[in-house]
Amino acid sequence: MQISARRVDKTTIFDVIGDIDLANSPQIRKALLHEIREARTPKVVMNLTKVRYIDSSGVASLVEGLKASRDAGSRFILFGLSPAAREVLQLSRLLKIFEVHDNEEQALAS
Amino acid sequence: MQISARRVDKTTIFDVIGDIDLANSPQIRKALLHEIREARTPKVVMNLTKVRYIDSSGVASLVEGLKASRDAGSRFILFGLSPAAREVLQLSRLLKIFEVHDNEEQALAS
Amino acid sequence: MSGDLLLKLELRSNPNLLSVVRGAMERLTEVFGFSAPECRSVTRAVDEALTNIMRHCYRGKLDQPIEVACSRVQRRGSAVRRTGLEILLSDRGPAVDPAKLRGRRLDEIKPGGLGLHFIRQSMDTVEFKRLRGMNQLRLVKYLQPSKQD
Amino acid sequence: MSGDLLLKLELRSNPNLLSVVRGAMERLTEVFGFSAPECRSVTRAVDEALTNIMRHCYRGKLDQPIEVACSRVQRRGSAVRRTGLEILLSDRGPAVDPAKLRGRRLDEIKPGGLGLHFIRQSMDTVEFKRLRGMNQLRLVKYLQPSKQD
Ligand SMILES: Nc1ncnc2c1ncn2[C@@H]1O[C@H](COP(=O)(O)OP(=O)(O)O)[C@@H](O)[C@H]1O
Ligand SMILES: Nc1ncnc2c1ncn2[C@@H]1O[C@H](COP(=O)(O)OP(=O)(O)O)[C@@H](O)[C@H]1O
Repeated sequence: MQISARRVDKTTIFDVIGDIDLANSPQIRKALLHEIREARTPKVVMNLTKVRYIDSSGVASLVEGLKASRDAGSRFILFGLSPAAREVLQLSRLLKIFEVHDNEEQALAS
Repeated sequence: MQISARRVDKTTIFDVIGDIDLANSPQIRKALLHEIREARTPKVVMNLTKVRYIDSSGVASLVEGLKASRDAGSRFILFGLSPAAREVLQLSRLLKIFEVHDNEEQALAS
Repeated sequence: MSGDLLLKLELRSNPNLLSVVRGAMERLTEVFGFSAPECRSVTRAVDEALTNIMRHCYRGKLDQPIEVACSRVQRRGSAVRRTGLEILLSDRGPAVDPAKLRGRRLDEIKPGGLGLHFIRQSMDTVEFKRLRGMNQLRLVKYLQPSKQD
Repeated sequence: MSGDLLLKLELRSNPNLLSVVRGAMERLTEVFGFSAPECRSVTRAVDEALTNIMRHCYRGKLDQPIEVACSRVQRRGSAVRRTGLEILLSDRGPAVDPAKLRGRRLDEIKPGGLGLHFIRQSMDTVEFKRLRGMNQLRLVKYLQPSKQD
């Protein structure tokens, strides 16, 4: 798994490549919490287009990001969910809790 | 692996989905030889866009198709090679022996 | 229930190997005849079960043994005979306390407590057993009747 | 040469399982640190070696045992220490005649005789051995010096 950050105006976009599982979800969590809590970025977007699989520990990291952004009064957005990523959020009853968009354009315009 | 045939004018296009390996290369071979030897189709095209992997038995089946088409005075064309498929033909020194195109349009126009 | 071993995997409790097992399970479920969503769901169940073993049983130690044995099984007894994929996961960690094997309520928004839900939602059978000093988790998923051979 | 077992696969000599092993090898080689072309090339070598066992050793029988053991090894001796992935393939078929282990010339256009070429082109070490009633094929691929840990 590789994670890298891009800045577009006041938004940080994290591009993630590869599966998110127990081997790397702590790294995702750390990057997210730093951006939301320390950098206090008003809008954080996760580009999941190249993520085929997310396990429960990955979902937990995303939930932590969501909670931190609510606490900080900022926004946390996902886009580009694969079938497996969509399913895992659905099974967790979280698909409607997250702000989810189809692509980067929509995520940025939102 | 799934293989299905389409007819466009005097050309038969085989759409293959999935890896070609020892488990199914006899099926590829049979479909090809039937089309070339029995149906005597003047132009046979293999759509390999959805084939990620081809093993040596798959290469052998393609070589049989090529030889049969030479014997029959017909044409045998491949398109949509994945990196692994391209590599395996290169390693076999067959990449320049086969007629290979990038996409269906070019394969049909050729 | 009669088993016919298809594949056995032996690995260490290193999370880097989770993707390797998923790679094998994705293909095995496909070859077995499951639909694409079923393949993803069985693969997820095995992945989550391994994650639980690594986290809760072996508490993050990276070099402990885990075994994943996949067999074709037949369910008899009922009027219709059904073919299933059985996956036995074994570890040598301390005995699991069955009382602790509970996920959290799904109507809360908080991290964690999801793995067991995913496993139970995916599989037709989920059984924990302690056997000869090993924890054994038995998962079975049956093919849809139309796909029976 | 000291080995550190990463993964062991046990399967039957059924060609339907080739894709399952490829699924595991694709991910294992990636996790190990190989480049994408190297991952494809090592996966191909293992696939072709299994194909040869199924065809030539077990002559198409579908239920015979094969084992694939993957370990991390270190090459010492030379000035630079290099980390490699060792893959040991074992079968219980009749002894392989070393004289027969030859591919065809590559300048002919004819089907067959390619598998051994692919294996030798992919791997740094290719060794056949007869050991305790088993054929053992040992394949090793070393990481590029820049990728050494
Ligand atoms: N293999 C296991 N060994 C020991 N305890 C386990 C195991 N699997 C699950 N558990 C227990 O069940 C609980 C719920 O598991 P799960 O739903 O996967 O969520 P999480 O792992 O995030 O806590 C765990 O917190 C743990 O106490
Ligand atoms: N595992 C094996 N057991 C016995 N013979 C083998 C084995 N692998 C290869 N061989 C021999 O080596 C020859 C060349 O193998 P290969 O290059 O893979 O081409 P092919 O399998 O198409 O003949 C085979 O024809 C066979 O005689």
